Amino acid sequence: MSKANGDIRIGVYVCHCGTNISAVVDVKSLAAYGATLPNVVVSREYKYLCSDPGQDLIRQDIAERKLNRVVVASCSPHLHEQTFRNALATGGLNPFFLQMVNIREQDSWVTEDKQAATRKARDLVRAAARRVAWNESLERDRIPIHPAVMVVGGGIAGIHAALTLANSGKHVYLVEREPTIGGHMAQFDKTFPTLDCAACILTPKMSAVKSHKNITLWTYSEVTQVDGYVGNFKVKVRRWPRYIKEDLCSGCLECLKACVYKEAKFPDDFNVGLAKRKPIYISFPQAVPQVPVIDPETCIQFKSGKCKKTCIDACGERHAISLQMEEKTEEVEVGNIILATGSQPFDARRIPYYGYGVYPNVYTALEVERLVNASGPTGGEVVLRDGRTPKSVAIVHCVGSRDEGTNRWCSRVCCMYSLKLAHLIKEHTGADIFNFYIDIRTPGKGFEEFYQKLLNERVHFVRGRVAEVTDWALDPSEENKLVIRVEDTLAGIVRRIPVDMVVLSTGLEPQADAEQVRRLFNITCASGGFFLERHPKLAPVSTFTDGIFLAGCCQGPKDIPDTVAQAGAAAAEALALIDAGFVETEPNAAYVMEEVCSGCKTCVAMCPFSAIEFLQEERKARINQAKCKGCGTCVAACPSGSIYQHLFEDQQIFEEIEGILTNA
Amino acid sequence: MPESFEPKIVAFFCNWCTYLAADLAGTSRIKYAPNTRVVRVMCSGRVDPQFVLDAFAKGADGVLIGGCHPGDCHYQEGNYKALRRFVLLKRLVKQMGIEEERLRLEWISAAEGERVKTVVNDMVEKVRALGPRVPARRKEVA
Amino acid sequence: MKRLKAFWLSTEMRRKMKFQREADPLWAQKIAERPGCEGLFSCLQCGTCSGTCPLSIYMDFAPRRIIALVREGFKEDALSCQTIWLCASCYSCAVHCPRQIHITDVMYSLKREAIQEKLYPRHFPIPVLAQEFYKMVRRKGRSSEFWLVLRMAFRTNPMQLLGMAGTGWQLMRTGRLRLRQDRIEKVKELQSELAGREVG
Amino acid sequence: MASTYGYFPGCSARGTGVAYEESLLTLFRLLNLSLDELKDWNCCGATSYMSIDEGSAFLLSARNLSRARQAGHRELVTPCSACYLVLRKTQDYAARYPEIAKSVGDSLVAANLPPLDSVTVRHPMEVLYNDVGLERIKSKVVRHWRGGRVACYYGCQLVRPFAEADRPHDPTRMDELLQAVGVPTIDYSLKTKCCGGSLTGTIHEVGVRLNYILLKEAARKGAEAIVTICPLCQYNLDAYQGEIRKHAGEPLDMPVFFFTQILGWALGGDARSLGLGRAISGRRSIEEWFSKHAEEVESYV
Repeated sequence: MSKANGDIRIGVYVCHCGTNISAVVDVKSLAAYGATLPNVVVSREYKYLCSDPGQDLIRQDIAERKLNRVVVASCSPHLHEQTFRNALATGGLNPFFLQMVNIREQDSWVTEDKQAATRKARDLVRAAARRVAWNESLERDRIPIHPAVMVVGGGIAGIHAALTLANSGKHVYLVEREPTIGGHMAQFDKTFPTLDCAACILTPKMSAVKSHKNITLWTYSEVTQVDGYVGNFKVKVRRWPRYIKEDLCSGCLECLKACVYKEAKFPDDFNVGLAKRKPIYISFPQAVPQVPVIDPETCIQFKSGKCKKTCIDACGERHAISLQMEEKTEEVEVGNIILATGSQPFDARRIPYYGYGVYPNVYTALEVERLVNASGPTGGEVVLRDGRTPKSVAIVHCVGSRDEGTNRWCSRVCCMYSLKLAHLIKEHTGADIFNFYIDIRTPGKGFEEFYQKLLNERVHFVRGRVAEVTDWALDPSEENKLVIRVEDTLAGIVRRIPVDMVVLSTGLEPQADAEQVRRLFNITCASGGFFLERHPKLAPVSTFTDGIFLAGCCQGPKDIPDTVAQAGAAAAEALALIDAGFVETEPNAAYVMEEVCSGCKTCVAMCPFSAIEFLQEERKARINQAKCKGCGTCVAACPSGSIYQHLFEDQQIFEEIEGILTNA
Repeated sequence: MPESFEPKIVAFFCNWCTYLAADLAGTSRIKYAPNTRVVRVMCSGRVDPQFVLDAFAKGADGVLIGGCHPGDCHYQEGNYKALRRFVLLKRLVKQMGIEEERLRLEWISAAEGERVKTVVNDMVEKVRALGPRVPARRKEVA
Repeated sequence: MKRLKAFWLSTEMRRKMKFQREADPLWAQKIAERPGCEGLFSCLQCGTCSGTCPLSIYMDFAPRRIIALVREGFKEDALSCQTIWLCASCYSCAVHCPRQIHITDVMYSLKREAIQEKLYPRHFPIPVLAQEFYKMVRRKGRSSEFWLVLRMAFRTNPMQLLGMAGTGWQLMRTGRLRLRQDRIEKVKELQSELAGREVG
Repeated sequence: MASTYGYFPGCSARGTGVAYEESLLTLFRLLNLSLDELKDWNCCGATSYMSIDEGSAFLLSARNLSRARQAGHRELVTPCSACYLVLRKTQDYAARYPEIAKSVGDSLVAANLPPLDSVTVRHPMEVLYNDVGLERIKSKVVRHWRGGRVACYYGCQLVRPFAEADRPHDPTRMDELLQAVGVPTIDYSLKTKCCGGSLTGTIHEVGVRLNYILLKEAARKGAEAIVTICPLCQYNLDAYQGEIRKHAGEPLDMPVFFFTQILGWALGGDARSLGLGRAISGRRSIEEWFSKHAEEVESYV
């Protein structure tokens, strides 16, 4: 490849980004320096280049000064490369004649020394000006988008996203790991701050999912493999056998009654172990689908083969129960994937000095959600494990949140659900309630008002992180009680408060298998382990993998309103792609100069996408432009230097290096 | 050049992990040594040994290659290819009489803004200790 | 007029308010740079330290308030209080702190400052004991509980020895009271090593 | 085969804690582990040094550590929690803070001592637990425990930062060791609370009060004795019960043992060599429990 036709006329544009850049980098001198570089015909600085007048500046110069190359020194290309490419395009220049210089994220924001920062910026601008001369005019390819969408995770986020998409006529595959959809929200009693019951607002949506003609619901299933790219993903889903045919089961639940186990005796996950279930069970009465599951771990027939199989008799003519059922794998094509895999509650055992798992009357918030729930194990009665009704209750905030030893982040929901539980427990028992908090965070709509309401309900609020929950009695009044030892930081005294019940407001953390899921879908995790969004503000539900979107707590702790909003946003992003019908690809594919190719086949093995075919008769390699993803590994590997890559030509990179290193 | 020698380090960062980490370091306002000059490539697998040799030939005091952690490559296995090449490259560079500390390959994920700081600072320190390089004559590397 | 002045003085003395000029941010910075004290400014004042401290109930300022005073630079208050001396170095705060601040080390730094600045409460036995211990080990290379207590008592309040007599006798009877003061052989060498580290 | 450890007794082993050293040596002999006392060891500086002069404090420990290296020891056993923590803290800080490493290093060079090197500082409890192992100890038991349940009191410094002897919030190794020789233990919520250290000697009332709480809670939980791993804890809990009886009017007379005494006795050591006569409180019950004619055991389960 040779220098682009005609003479090179470069325009250099330095952005102040308000003071984000100009406060550290001497933008005036930088622009002045730009003007001195070879082939540069105009060099300007401007307050906000990304703004409309900023872009006009560039368009104008393209028209008046006949620019055919543009260097923009501003923020990261990940933020505004697209913006400026469009500016070039609308200015009548091929968008790929642009070269961006990152002097914000990778210079002004990370450097204190102004001279050093300006020196760095100069080097980078010089490098870009050299490189851009070698940029070429390129065209984008278009990939068609398969209209179907897969939603992974059947919590409120997944449900809402699925329904939104389905209602707009797109087909949705909703995959849920548990035997029922509903997620954590299904376990809650009431929701803050409005106190409307979770079931009343969730179950209608759940049945809507079940009955929707555009939704294929796969519960008790998990994604095992993801191939392909935006527009045409191929996804494999493993469906565990529930030993009951969903299509034949009417949900009469006779089989449950008929089970040879008269008493339920196995811990029930849905009730976080507070209740028992039989080997054949349904998670909760409103479960969707209304189909029981048989747990082979506990079912006599599976363990010994010597069961009367009363469940099968009970099912009778329907023959819905099939103990021979086997795990099967579905394979589908979808254009987009929405991840709504949620979060898990922090394991309170990790903080030994709060006594969870040691003292029976120390509960986690989720356990108490079940206790106060009318359809819970106690029918809504808040009673201790020994059947007593607590007269005093301590609610410990920030358990597994804001703690370097466990999780550093604030889990956002605990303050409010703690207030909610305080209200509900008081309502149910009239007990004396103490909240122990570091800070009360009530930024949501109607949240602060709810806090005020609680204060007026005479709930105690003690500002201080609980130092320990213990059973040692220093005073007769503490005999047979749990004692909270804490500094009341506002009163400035250390207090010992005896209570009957302790509720640990455990924080939210990434699902145990978030790491595997992340690899499966080839996306990134943030430092805490939650999935990383493409941009915290401008692309909050997108990921760095096109066509994969995030919704709900898998992206970070959030409450139901935020989750639903995000689910809607994710659905909208997917819809936008589907309705456009195609995505434009980055024209960075590699290509072979066949006359130079020696036919050594080194590259063929290099390509993970088998985009390189070997032409037997010509003894040459050829790269399938549609298949190539543009990593450039083959380019670097080619011994005869006959493979090139658009946007990342060797020459361009050499020029960049040269530019960086030629001292000026 | 200021009396205290300021090494210039050419960094090849992959677009999906290390370059994003460097951006994250910026958005988190993490301060680190201003001695790196980043060349963005789509994948660490794109880093042609010639780039590295060229950088040294043209007087770079150090070369830092940043890629995704093993198993995290946006292109599935580009970083492994990079690693394989790196091993050979390191030998070659050594034979050319360039100290090992001047060439470095690091896995830095998009979430590890802090790590960009530690890696860069550490490398700058080591290279500064080594002092400026007498640029190898082009013949040797071309 | 005089009366008025006296009145002002008395109110001055009971004043709880603080002027910003009384704060010494540089000093706070200095403390935060000591080994183990890095976390000082990351404290979120949750009070876990005070809650878990076995002695906070006897302190004039609970540990959390010490941190608050130090990082705002209120040197005098932080150095002249009893709190830092009541700290028995049990490290309970350090292992409980959600910010993993080594509060015990902050206390140590403050104790050292207090000694240097001579701000520690006079005749408060703990700093006295510490200094006696310090001298004794320098002199002999080892410490002797018996002589330590004796010296401390003489420097604070000799009467308390009467109260100790009972326990002393018990120890004597069970052969646990060693009157001879051990002394390491290479004590000269030790002293030379410690030399140049003389404090106060 | 006998394995040898470097041994750093610490000052109180030669004073109020003499029974600790006696029983420790006896116990190790019974398990044929040998302790080789560090020549001319010096005080670890305890908490007081840190309070006055950090540099010297670290130097004192560094000196002992490098002497241990000089004597060719890779592992240095110290029974005193304070010594254990201070020595480990010195290593930890020297590793984390170059300035400390340097200041300490320089003085060592000046005194031509080997530099602060990889000596692992260990506590007997953790040596018995890891190196000997519960099984081996079980197998060597020759005497039945006749007494009631005991409270294992770990105190503070053994399980704090820098330490690796056990988990900081809920240590269990002493309990496991005692249970291995058939001594039932209570779950004692105060097992890692502080005994006040030298407070009993300075702010006497406060110090005694702390120990009163520890003793009272142990009794309330049905313990008939407290077992400790630190000379100072043992002294504080043991020495002031009479005073507590007088002021609190509690009928308190609870023996306070070193864990080495109990283990040593179960493994066949005699009362004298275990320093059992040196207790101040609960002497009577000791006679009951450690009767000279305790019958030998054929097979202990």
